[in-house]
Amino acid sequence: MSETTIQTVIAAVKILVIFNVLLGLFSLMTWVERRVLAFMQFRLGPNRTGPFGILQPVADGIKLFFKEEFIPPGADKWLFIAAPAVSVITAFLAIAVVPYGGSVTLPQASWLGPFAGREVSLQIVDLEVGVLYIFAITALGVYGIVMAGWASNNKYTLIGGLRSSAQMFSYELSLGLSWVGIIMLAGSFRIQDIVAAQDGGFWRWNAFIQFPAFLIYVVASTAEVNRTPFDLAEAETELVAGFHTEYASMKFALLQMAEYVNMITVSALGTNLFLGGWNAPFPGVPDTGLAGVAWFGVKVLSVLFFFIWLRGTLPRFRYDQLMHFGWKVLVPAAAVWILITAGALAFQGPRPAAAAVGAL
Amino acid sequence: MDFAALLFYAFGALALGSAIVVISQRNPIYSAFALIVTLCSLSAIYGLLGSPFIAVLQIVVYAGAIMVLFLFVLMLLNVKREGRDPGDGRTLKGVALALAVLLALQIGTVLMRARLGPARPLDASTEKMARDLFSLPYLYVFEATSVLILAALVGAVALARKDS
Amino acid sequence: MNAEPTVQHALLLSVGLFALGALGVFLRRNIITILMCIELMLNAANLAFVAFSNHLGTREGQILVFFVMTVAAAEAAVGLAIVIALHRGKDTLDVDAFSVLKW
Amino acid sequence: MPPQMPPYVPLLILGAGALGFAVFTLVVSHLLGRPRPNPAKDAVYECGMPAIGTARERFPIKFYLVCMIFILLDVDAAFLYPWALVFRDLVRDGWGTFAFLEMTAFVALLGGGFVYAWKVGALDW
Repeated sequence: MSETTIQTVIAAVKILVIFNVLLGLFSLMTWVERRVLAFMQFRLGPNRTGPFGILQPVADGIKLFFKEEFIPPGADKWLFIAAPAVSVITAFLAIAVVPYGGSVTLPQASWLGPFAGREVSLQIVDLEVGVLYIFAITALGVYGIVMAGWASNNKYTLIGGLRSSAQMFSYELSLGLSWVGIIMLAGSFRIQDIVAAQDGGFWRWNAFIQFPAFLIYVVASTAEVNRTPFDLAEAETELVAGFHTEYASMKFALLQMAEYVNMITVSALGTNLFLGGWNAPFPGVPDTGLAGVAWFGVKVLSVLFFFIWLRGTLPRFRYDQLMHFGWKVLVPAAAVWILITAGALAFQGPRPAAAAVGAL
Repeated sequence: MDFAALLFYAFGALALGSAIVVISQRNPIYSAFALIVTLCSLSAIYGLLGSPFIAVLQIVVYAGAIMVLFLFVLMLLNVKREGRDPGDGRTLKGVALALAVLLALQIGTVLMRARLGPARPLDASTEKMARDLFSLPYLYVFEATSVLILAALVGAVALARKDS
Repeated sequence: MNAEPTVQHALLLSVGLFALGALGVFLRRNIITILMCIELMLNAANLAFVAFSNHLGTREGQILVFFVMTVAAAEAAVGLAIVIALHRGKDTLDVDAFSVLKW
Repeated sequence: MPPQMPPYVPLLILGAGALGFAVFTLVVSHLLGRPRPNPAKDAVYECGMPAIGTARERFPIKFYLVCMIFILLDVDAAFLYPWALVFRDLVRDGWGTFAFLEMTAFVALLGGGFVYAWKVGALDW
């Protein structure tokens, strides 16, 4: 087998695994979310299908596949069908540069053939432009929502889509700006390098060194993926279900899937950028290879749980409050923080600067 | 032909095809979506030409920001399909087509006859680009850009929000 | 002819896009579509910049693309603001309707 | 270290996979679901009220203003990224103060525009 073929096969296998992990995590999340919310609200949640209701996502999936399709009158048919596809494709594309571990070395086993003993990096592709690629792809994610909202020919979806897209790019700006300090400290766009810069104990994680940026990231990413308290686009009390009101069957499922995959992406990205990625919280604890993947998984799942917890706890913002908060608090704060970080780096040299910034 | 070349031609064809859709559609919303496809395939071409940073910027600035603004305005003003052309439309279209072909031939001839010499290797990595951009020769242009954006910001806000 | 994409092929693509953009400006009567065609022409110019810079081994062309994009963003923001202002006055977007500077 | 595969190959595989998945799902659900339309079901869902007119309505200019401010600041972010990338190198080479002041001036000018938009109420909802 030629070198190119081998690498292509490795890439394809990695993509297949990630794809299935994402799908599995998505269906698991729909169940976990309902159970956890129910627990927080003294209800039971889905508990009939299988033990503890764990087969609920499967049942939902089968049901949605067999549901009839529906295209509202006066809708723009092609855009209406394309919208879920665009959403889900951009959601899956964004995960490409997010690493989930350092690298593993395949065992020297004979059944692996030419793959034996090879070092495989645990990332689909390590682009030179790393985080910027994610910034670009999330920017494209707005189109799915605009298309869905506009094509449905329904006033609620139109308003939901507009609100959602306006919210997305308002917070996208602060989201993007919150990374700048980290890029400065790491001197690289590659997420691998950013994670490597946080090696050596939890006090070196960017969540502490860049604490204000971390807060901005948490708020902005929650808004970016339309989660409570920022789920204004689908405020049931005002807008039915926002931009996906008119969607049924698998088209609805695809839109829903795109939202959850985006949530998983921002959790994984936040883990990498701020929570040290696959680094163990204390030096000396093993975190190479599969152990790193385990650390990474624990962190991502905790962040996902945090999202559900938020939903069970906080009330929804009002739309004007949301826009005010995004533009008048987050954006200026992010800009000022960038200049503070830069000033600290410029006038004290890199090492003490990180400490000084951390002390702030 | 290697794979990169194949991709280059595929994305080139996609860019041209969607550009034709942009100009032939009467419904401006479809034009806008077709233009987004053109911009994304151009971004892929930049990536293939070895300029990843330009490729990403193309998506961030053009496809992710400017085109959203176009779509918003189209929806804001509730733009309808263009009506049919008045009687002499066909002649005008012929003239327009002829002029465009003439333009293409002209520019094409000039570009093709440029004496380029052999290709020289280029390191267009993001770091090198950034070092160039933030060096002394571009200082003036860089600061002038911020004045341009400032002017655009003030101008556009003033124009758009009159009696709103 | 060489099957590899050379600078000539990128330039031909750029010429094609530029001519299509120009044709769109001639043909379409909706101001917003015309603005989009202008964006198309700017993009064609960008492609030529990148192709030349790639071939000549200098980065100046690519840095210029940076500034062209900035100008395009400013142009779109102001241009569309003007379109909105025009639409307020005449309630149409047909270019033929706007033949006077002041009304 | 063997020669690296060009980065667009995995991206292409991923994109093709995502596209295939979306198309497959849409087609299969189209084939499986049996539509049983009736007039009430086909109507646009607006909380049970009969829909008045279409949704091809105009909407407030605020969305445009916010979007416009976003694209101009987005360009600003596009300049901040490469600056952040090389900032430490610049500091190491002794250009730290220069780079810092250069970007401070840039951000301050844009900040002026931002403050203008704020003061005239473009950011008020």
